[in-house]
Amino acid sequence: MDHQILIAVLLLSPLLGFLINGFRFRSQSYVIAGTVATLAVTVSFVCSILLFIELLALPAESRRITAHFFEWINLGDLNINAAFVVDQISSIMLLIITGVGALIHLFSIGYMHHDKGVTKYFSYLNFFVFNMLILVLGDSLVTMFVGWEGVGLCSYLLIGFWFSDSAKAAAGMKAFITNRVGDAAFLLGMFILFMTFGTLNFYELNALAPTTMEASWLGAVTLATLMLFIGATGKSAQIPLYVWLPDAMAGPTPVSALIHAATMVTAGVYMIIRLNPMFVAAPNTMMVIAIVGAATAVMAATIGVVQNDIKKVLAYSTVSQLGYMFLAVGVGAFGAGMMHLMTHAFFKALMFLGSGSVIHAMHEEQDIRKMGGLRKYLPVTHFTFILGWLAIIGFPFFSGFFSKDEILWQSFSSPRGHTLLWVAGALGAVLTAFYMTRLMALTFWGKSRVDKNIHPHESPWTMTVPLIILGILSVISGFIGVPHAIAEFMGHIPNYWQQWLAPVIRPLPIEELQSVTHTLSEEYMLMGISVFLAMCSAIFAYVVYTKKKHIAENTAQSLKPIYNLLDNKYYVDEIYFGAIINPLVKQSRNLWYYIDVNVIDRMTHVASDVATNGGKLVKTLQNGNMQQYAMYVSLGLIIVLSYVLMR
Amino acid sequence: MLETSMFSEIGLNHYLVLSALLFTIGMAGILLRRNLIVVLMSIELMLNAVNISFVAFSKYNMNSEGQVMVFFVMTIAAAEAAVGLAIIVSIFKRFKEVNIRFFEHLKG
Amino acid sequence: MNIGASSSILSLIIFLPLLFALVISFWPQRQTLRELALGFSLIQLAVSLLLLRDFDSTTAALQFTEQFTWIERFGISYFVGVDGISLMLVILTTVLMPIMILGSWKSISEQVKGFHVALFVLQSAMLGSFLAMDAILFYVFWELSLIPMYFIVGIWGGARRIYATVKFFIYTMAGSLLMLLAIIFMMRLTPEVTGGAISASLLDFYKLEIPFIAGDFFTPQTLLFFAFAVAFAIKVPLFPLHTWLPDAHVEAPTPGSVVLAGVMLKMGTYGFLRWVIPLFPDASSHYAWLFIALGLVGIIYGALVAMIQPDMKKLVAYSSVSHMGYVILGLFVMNVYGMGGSLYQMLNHGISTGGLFLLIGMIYERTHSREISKYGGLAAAMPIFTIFFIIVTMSSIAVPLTNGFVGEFLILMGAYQYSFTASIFAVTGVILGATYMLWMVKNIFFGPAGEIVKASEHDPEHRLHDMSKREIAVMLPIVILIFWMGLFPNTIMDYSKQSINHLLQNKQNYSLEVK
Amino acid sequence: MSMDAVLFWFLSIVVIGAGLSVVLMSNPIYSALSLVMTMVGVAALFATLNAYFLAGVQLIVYTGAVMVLFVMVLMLFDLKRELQAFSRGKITGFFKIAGVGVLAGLLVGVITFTTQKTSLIAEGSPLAADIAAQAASGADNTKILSENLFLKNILGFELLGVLLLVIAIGVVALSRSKGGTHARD
Repeated sequence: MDHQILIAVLLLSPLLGFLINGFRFRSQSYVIAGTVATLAVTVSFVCSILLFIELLALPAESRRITAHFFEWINLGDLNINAAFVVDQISSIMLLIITGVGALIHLFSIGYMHHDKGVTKYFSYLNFFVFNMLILVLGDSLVTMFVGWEGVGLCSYLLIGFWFSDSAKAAAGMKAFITNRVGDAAFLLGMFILFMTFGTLNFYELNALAPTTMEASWLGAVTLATLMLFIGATGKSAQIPLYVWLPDAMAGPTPVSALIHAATMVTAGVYMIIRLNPMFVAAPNTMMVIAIVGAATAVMAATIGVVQNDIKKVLAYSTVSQLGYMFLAVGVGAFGAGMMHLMTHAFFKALMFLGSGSVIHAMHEEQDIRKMGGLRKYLPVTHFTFILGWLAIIGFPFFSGFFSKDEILWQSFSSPRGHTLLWVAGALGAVLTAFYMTRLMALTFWGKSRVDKNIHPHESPWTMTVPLIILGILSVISGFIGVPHAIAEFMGHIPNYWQQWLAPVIRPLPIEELQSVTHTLSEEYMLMGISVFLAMCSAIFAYVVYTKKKHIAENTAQSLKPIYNLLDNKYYVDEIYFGAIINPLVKQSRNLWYYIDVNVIDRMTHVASDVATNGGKLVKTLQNGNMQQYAMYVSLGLIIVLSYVLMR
Repeated sequence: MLETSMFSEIGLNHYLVLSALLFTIGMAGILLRRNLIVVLMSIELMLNAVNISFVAFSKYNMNSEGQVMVFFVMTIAAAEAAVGLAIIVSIFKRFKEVNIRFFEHLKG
Repeated sequence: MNIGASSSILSLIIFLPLLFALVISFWPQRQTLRELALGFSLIQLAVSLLLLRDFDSTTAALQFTEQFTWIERFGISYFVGVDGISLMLVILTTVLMPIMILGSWKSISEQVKGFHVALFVLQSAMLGSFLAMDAILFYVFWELSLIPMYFIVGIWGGARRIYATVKFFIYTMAGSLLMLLAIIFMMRLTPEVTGGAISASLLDFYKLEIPFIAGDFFTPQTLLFFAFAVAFAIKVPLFPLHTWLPDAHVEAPTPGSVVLAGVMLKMGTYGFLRWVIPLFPDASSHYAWLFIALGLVGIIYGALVAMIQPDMKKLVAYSSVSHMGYVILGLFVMNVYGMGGSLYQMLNHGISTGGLFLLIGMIYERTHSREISKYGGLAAAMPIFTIFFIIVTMSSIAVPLTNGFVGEFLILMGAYQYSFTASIFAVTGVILGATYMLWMVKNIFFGPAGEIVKASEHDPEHRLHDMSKREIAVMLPIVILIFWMGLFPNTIMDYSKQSINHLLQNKQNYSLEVK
Repeated sequence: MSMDAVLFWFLSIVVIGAGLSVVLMSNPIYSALSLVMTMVGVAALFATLNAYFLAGVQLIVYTGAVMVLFVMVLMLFDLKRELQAFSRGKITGFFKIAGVGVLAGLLVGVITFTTQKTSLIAEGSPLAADIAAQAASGADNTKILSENLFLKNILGFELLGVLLLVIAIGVVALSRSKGGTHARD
């Protein structure tokens, strides 16, 4: 019972914050709004910790706290309850969401204090947290879908927060609709699962998940998981539905940190991990996931190389990192995927907040070509940013190193992995190191290219404190899940992470696992190669972008077509617009014009014209001349009499 | 024989034919004349024609109902003439003419 | 107050509005007319809630029945009754009424008395057609509902109102004449089951076994099926019989649009559920594919066409076509999810589309323009209005926790159970639905200030006031219903579960008990 | 040729001739006078049919009252001979005349045809003999008529009275109105 209350408080506290701020949305007092919102999330955070502690106290196999509130939809065999569950997976997500969320709320107080819509902003943010909590806590796919769409809605509202800018409003709409495409597939996936297994509850589904692998592409499990994965590509910005995420940077920067880096975009990964037995049973789907993940990781990284907007660089980096997570779950390394989800949440939130701090200092300037040398002005931001940078490029013993390395290794060694997947992953890592270093170099290092009128200044404590906390987490969080090989090397550090998740992760079938054997030395070698290449690329980028800028310019000049291709993001948006959206709109107009106006209505009008013209014809008989009328009478008489005579 | 009997023996048919002719004459008046009063007179003509056949039937069927009907028809005819003339008077007051074309407002 | 099942509460519900109309037409004071009408509609709502209270949701039987002979010779009787299928539609009608009256407070300024009389007569007719259990009685109410609607659009409508009303009227008439023919035909068949006497009672109709030969169009059941189905499809409206709807909606005054979208369209889908499917089970199953296909075409076509409409009301009208396509889809997949979802979606559509029309009416009162391109940046000028609009939009595009989601989810699930292909087409509508609605929201509320907002900034006379207290009071019940129905759908679905299960289980020889 | 026959043919010629002149005279006064002639002829025909009472009524009501009304109205209007007495339109005119002609022919045809086939009064029947007898006796049947009228059809008779009253009032109202049927003011 007290669990139930705890979960209720956890859920309702952000909702309450949303309502409080929502009803006084006109207020411009950022202190009250920010305090209410931050407190609300902090309360949730505290609840999350309490729940986590309770979970720890339970034996490993039965670590599950459920709270059943009411029956939501009951019809036929469908029983969906407003029930929530905290287990190994969702408790981690809870801590990330509420923890990082609270920090970002705190950061927002400083960041948004000058904005007129600050109260509205905080209410949206709280509402987002509420929906995100429903997403991770829901005990069935439908309850998850509630949060799934809810966070999409919040994302829509927050991307279009500065709605008077048409482009930003359009970006919000784009995000929502792209997500909807995924959601439609998600719905189909749910239906297939429900009709096959008769339930949508995660635990029941996982228990029912077949243990034999499904070979067919059109099998129910494969199809269902593929559909769910398409849903995940929408939410988690994977090929082909990633296009919304870079545009989503139109929203306030803390939003980008919270929604578009740390929490919402990882929902797809979370969903797959939640249903991991189902996905394990569908090797074809897993293959697709791994390929899409790897391809996204590389492609987004290549685009990231040429971006000049600080947030766009981070956005593509997010897409790329999410690609890693999918790569991980695609090869069956669910734990590694989850781990990267967490570390990424820390360091990417850190970097986004850092960029927010920079943008704040630069008075809304986001172009890194107009920055440089900010190290002097923003020491705290710079320092914490370095921590995030080291984490993301996989510098040894930073958090990103552990998670990324584990993913790379698994993509190679897992029975569902492949050397090419490793190559793609490593390539992504190299590119990541390059563009992140470029970002650092152009923003913080080298000579200042800052406009004379702008005087950068360090941010207030509300903004720096979250940076510092996240910086610390980015450094140390990797140690809770030290990969096997490194643990050996460092003296048998237990992999707490794997132990924690083990009960809820279904391992790949034994036969498959036994079919591949890898040695520790292979792992060291691959690790060495990838880290070495990444470090080389980072150093190269450092040199190019601080000392020898002409190299970059010359390269861009000599590889003009490729540069243009990357600069225009492979023209994906253009292709979508040219091939789908514009023709659709045009054809809709034709459809309306031809079918509604020219076929259906014309038929109606022809029918009515026949009646009208017939009436007009008969009307001439009715000319008002009474003598003519009398004639008709006599004519009628003649006809009748003739009939009588003829008979 | 037939010739003489047709002329000398006056029967019901004679009256009916007379009535029919008178009726068609009245009808021709209604169809052709433009003066409303004449049209009204033509109507009287038709009513009279009908009356002839009523009375004829009455006689040859030994039944007084026909005569009663004539009685009613006369009354109605008188009434109709009165109303018709009143309307004509109204029309005349306005247009100074009693042409039937003033009744063409029934045009559809 | 204790009104039990034996009392004549249904007659009260049907005829109370007529009485109200009579009182209003003789009410001497112009000033208090609206308050009076509002009070009446609230009384009516209270009466219908009594019905809800006493309704027994554990049975599929017909309840609160009343039967009096009307025309003995033809077996026509005044026969009314309510079951799980009609109950919620009755409540929807009575709930929307006060909202409509309050919503027309300002927008209807001429012939106020006549307007309210028409509205109450319309309500009576609609309630009558939901409750009638006699074919002829149903037909009478069905046709009666046209007349006040004709006046509502024709007198208080927009510039092309006459065109719209005539189109609306003739479309519906054409369909209902077919239905009348079919009813008469069926009445002639009834002596088989009643033992000699002609009957127009629906319960006797249910007993009929009308011959059906698959593949032969000219068998009685198929012909009767199509006669009924066309009549109802026009009302729904099902593609390709939908073109009257956009015109009628655009020209109708706000309350007219609300009642049209909110209740009148449901008369069509209700007809399918009450008449077509149980009366002609073989033909309905045999031709289900056709109606599912048309429903799907309607979903996608309505959405695509809505996307390019320059006029807000037209956009929402086409969205109605799309939404009603879902309802038809759900009805003809003939499984519990589809039908339950359809019944729920009928209510949802009534509430959310009704809400959208009310909101569009409010903005129209201020600016006298419904052209989307003239707007932009309205969110800054009218934040509360924006909030309400977005909430209703979310309901319309079926975001979870709003009512729309429950209905659409169930219908899509039913469609999946019918066929995977059908569900693929159906979910396309989910995407397109979001597209057109959000496109409208973006162009009205977001972006830089448009023509109208700019004009209002410079001109104090045209200043855009945010929603007044009255307008909030209009929208608040709708928003509450949206969330209530989204959060606790069971409280509403429980009433109809028995009836739907009963229909699905006994489709071949459907009958209703009288309780 | 009996006296009856002579009388009938004479009266027929008078009635038809006068009727034709009603229609053909272009001066309405002449038409009215011809109508009087017709009425008188018809009254005489009634007399030949042994309907003496009706003959009297015909004289009084029609020639005495109705025709006086007509003539009075004509005098009131002071109408001269009209230039265009007949309605325009050659084709319709042709149709009308032809129609009337055909109608007349048809009527006569129907009358003779039907009586030949199914005689209204069968030849040699007792009824026919009665008729002959009655015709010969020349008895007045006014008494029978009055009994029929005041006993059997009393309701119709009274209603006629009401009708006349209404007509009287209506006529007064109509002729008092200013604008006639086309009142626009």
